[in-house]
Amino acid sequence: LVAASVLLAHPAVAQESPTLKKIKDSGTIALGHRESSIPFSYYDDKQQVVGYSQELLLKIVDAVKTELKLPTLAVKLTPVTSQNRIPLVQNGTIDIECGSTTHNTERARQAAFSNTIFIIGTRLMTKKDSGIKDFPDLAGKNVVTTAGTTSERLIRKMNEDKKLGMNIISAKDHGEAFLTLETGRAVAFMMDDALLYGEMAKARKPADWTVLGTPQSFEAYGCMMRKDDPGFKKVVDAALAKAMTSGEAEAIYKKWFTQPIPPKGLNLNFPLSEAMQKLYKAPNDKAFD
Amino acid sequence: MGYHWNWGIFLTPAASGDSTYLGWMLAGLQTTVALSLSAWIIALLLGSLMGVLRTVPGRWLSGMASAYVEIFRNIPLLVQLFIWYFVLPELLPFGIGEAFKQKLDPVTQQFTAAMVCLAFFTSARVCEQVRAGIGALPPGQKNAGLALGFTLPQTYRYVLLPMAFRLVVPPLTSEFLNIFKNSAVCSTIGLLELAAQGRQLVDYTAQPYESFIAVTLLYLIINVVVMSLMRVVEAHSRVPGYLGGK
Amino acid sequence: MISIQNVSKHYGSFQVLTDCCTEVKKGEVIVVCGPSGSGKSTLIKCVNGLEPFQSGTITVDGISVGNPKTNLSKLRSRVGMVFQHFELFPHMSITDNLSIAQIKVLGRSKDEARAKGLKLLDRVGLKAHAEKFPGQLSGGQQQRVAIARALAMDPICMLFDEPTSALDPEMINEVLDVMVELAREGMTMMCVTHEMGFAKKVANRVIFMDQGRIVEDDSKDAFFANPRSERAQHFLAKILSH
Amino acid sequence: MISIQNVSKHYGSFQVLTDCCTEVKKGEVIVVCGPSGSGKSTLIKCVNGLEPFQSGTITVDGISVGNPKTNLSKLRSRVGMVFQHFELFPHMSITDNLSIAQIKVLGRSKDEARAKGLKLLDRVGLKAHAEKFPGQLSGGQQQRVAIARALAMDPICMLFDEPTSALDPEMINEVLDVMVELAREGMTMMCVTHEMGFAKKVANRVIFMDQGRIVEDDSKDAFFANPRSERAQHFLAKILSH
Amino acid sequence: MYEFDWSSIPGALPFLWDGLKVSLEITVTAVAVGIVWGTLLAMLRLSSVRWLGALAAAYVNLFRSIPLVMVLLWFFLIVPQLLKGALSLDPNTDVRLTSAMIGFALFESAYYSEIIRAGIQSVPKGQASAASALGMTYAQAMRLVVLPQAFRNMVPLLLTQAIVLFQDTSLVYVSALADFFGAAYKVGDRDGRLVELLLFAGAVYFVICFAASQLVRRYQKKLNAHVAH
Ligand SMILES: Nc1ncnc2c1ncn2[C@@H]1O[C@H](COP(=O)(O)OP(=O)(O)OP(=O)(O)O)[C@@H](O)[C@H]1O
Ligand SMILES: Nc1ncnc2c1ncn2[C@@H]1O[C@H](COP(=O)(O)OP(=O)(O)OP(=O)(O)O)[C@@H](O)[C@H]1O
Ligand SMILES: [Mg+2]
Ligand SMILES: [Mg+2]
Repeated sequence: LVAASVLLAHPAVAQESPTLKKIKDSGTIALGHRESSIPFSYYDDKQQVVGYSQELLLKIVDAVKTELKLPTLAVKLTPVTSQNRIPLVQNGTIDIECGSTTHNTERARQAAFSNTIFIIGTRLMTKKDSGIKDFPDLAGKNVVTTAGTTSERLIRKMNEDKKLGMNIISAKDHGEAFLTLETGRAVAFMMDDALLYGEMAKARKPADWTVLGTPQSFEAYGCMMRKDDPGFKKVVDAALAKAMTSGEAEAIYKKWFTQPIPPKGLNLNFPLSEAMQKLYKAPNDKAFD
Repeated sequence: MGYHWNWGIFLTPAASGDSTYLGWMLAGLQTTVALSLSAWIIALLLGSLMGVLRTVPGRWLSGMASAYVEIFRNIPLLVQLFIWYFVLPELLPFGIGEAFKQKLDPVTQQFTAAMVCLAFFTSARVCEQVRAGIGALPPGQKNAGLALGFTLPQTYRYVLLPMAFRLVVPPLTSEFLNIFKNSAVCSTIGLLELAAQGRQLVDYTAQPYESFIAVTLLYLIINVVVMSLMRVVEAHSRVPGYLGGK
Repeated sequence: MISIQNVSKHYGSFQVLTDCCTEVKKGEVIVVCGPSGSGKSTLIKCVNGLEPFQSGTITVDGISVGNPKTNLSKLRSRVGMVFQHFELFPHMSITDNLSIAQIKVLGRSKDEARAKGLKLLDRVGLKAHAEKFPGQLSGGQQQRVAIARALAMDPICMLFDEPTSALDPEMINEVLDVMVELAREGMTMMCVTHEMGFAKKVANRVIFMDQGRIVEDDSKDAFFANPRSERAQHFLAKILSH
Repeated sequence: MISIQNVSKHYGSFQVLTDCCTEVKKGEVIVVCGPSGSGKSTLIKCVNGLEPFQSGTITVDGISVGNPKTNLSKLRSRVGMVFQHFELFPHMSITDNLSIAQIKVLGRSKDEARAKGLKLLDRVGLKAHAEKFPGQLSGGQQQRVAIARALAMDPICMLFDEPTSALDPEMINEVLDVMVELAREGMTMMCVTHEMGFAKKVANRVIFMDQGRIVEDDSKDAFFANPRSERAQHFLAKILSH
Repeated sequence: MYEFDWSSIPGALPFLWDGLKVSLEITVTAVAVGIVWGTLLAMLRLSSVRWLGALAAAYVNLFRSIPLVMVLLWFFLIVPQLLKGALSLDPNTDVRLTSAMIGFALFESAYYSEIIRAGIQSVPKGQASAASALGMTYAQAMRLVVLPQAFRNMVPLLLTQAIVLFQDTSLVYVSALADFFGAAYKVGDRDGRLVELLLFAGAVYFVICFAASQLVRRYQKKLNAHVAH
């Protein structure tokens, strides 16, 4: 019976798109998520994957279900790291990854990116009483950032170009970068503002910290899929566009950025930026670099 | 599998602008080697001292040395590293920890913590090897040294240790190799050694396979070099008429 | 020269030596024998302080071994000792084996030590092997080097702990020959050995031990002619038959 | 029973055995002696195929050892062998040491093997130690167990490789006594040993080896009275003096 | 001074327990497979057939010269892809645990084979001769006489290696598999209490590893009392 319904369920799209065909044949969609990218994609205290990106991803799954007429599509979740996410997408372990992956030219060579789901600015977190107001105040100080991020490139370049004489510490991940800041090894932490708000919420004393400074760049987060599968990308993009223009996306945003979130009921208090408002009005898949 | 290979990536200028990606890898290699060698020297000295203490008469000293070994052997390296780098400076009495964190430049801090951590971790293993080496000597050797009028330290210095070290060159060689491999863990506190540079290459260029292959190959090369080096050491320390010597 | 007075020693509750008394005069050769585990090695090691003992006194050349104030290293450097398993230092050439303690303990110069070593090596008939390593010599040769090494320190007396029992039958005699010569030159010697031929030839007195006690301590002739204790008679019968 | 014809063996370019010929008849006791490294152990190990040889033939009870078609395990199970270092299996109790090969090789039942083992243990005077482990026995006792273990296989002949040279002097005789008794009961035996007392007592013939050759192969009396080769004279002189 | 905040731990205990189970599962599998495969490799290396020995030696040396992280990475990312075709694996199977187990097992076999080889060589040659002289075949001599003694001699080394292995399971972070360390790290990272969680993890590791080594030491003492005097 299942086989019959599969055959009947108009196969046109599925045949054009290898990913959709695979999803259809196996009855399963494989999703990649992050484990502690708060509030985009992370485990809550019951080890459920939650977050802003995750909810959008579930919207995409719904769209795929509708597209393939498979109401009982099984979902397989695979946690990924910044190291292995590209190989895992390429080798078919996951069909789509949605976390906090920046869409840039190098990555676009290896994988396809969906419509942008989030736009961040790279800024600074510092102690409220540190006296630092903006990037020029960092001259001669220790600054921490996370290894492998755009922030790292930017701050190193700034240090060279403007001869600021900063000591730049590249921590392995955001958690360690914040620990470096918290233990007084660095006076400021440069990172994507949304993630900075996430780290601030986790702090022992959230009230001690502040996010400030002129954004040094904007970055677009997107979902990552295998290349050369326009059929699948079309379904994904359409699903995201629909969520954004219908106001669903903004509701999700509010839920994760302006209200208490699991596991500890912290509130990021990160207001919707202008860039994001524009994005919700006109969804697109442009990268910033 | 749809992967876009690009071996030329190593020759393209890196994002930091001052070198190529190959340059990054080599810088990482340099850090790995410097870190491992300096940690090895400390581990060898400290481990030998502890190994000797474990064999001396008197419960106190050998008990202390044995506690030392148990602590450093039974906690994963990764955890130890965190403790050295993040926890210890917080626990030190005022002043010292703060001075360490603020007066030293970050790379020195990371390097120092990583070196001390690797050294202590490895010294526990060296200690066990040295103890085993001394234990493997005929018990009469110690008596023979003492009977000639050597003091106990002299007996260790001239009689027991030279032979014990020769006996344990092969296991020490594997510890020496391990220290290079273990140094990969130090990237977790932000030290830019070989594995970290490999990871950074992935982040910046999105070419994971080239990076993994290059890192694997560089470790293999380190391995081959260390093995040949130790083979020379072994050949030089070989005792004629003994232990497969000529 | 050596005086052992009421020496007792135990490991935990196990009594290794019980109330041992004996005396070795200058120039005397004493042979110690007895069944395995009877405490012969322990007794001889007590003499130069290699084994501590719990009660009694041992004096060597007037110096008390058990006294914690005694500089044991210095005392030991004046008492030569030869072991069952030779215990040459395998990582040093024969010359170095002979000179290292002269240099590091007695403070002699390298040349002086070397010359002395070579002289003694010649005396035990091994001058040709000076540059070899212990592992390249036969057991009998190694043991002769070990004797030369002890002699190089100009000892006032020599202790032997079964010097021939780890040797092939052919080599036993080349070592015994050296020992006989040494005895005839007047060296004070205390030898643990089962070579009764040697005892008959050069011993002044024979000590028989059993279960940590000195059971018999008699002149050679009296011992062989007519051991007083039954245990000693048994022992002699056992090792002299076949 | 055992016939050795022109056997030669080398390790690489080093000749260990050269053209060895001899014969052991049923009920004969042969003693093999000679300096260290002369190839005695190698020769005796060739007899039950523990060492391969390159030329010549050895037959035991009419079966050729060198023939690749021979079932060596089966042959070995019929030839008892006793080693210098006893080689009891340290992880098994004495009873298990005695029965394991009976069970696994001869296919005897456990009870049968055990009973046989105990009987032989009694014969070597060690019945009381049946449940101990080898490490808990003295060397002499271990060697007697090793002899019992070999006898438990009902061997047609026995090979001994220096069975007493790792023993304390006191214990040598307890092992030799067992061997003498065995010889007197008519067991065919080939013994490498330096115990000339034993040879004088029970050997039919003595073989003297030097540098891989059988230099002398003579009746006991002829050998001791007047060894023909100079090397054998030297050797006897060396091990019989003192 | 640092202000410790241990409040994250109680709630995370079920997750940490799951992680500990993953660590133990991997350790047990790798030790079991490692000993069997390692014994085989060791026997190959000691065999008189040259090319078999060389093959085994190459295997051992290769695995011993690459950091374990790299081995795990390769086994996670590449080997499953190669096998997928050959074994026609369901693309939906979760290869993380399996690949980690296989990676660890093959890697540890190299180490175990060296330990076992040394163990076999530590049994005096006379023991094998004595077994053959009693008529045992090569296989019987190995199984009944040599290997039991070899394993006894190796117990401490095998255990030490197992402890190292247990600690090394933390490296499965490369496949985002949550072993005990990974679980602790993830909870710490999520709650901003890394230091506390890692100290807790260190304490747990210490207790487990120390207890294991003490147990084996006692067992070994018992054995030694039995075998030697
Ligand atoms: N460290 C020790 N701990 C406990 N007992 C010991 C120790 N050293 C020696 N013994 C015991 O002390 C006793 C005497 O030992 P010793 O070596 O002096 O005997 P021996 O007469 O020299 O025997 P052998 O002829 O075998 O050399 C033995 O029973 C031995 O087991
Ligand atoms: N595996 C081997 N490889 C090379 N040479 C060997 C080997 N085994 C024995 N030999 C040599 O063969 C010669 C004869 O050895 P064998 O053990 O038969 O002598 P032996 O007469 O029994 O001496 P011993 O009285 O010392 O036991 C010796 O020179 C020995 O070094
Ligand atoms: Mg003794
Ligand atoms: Mg021999």
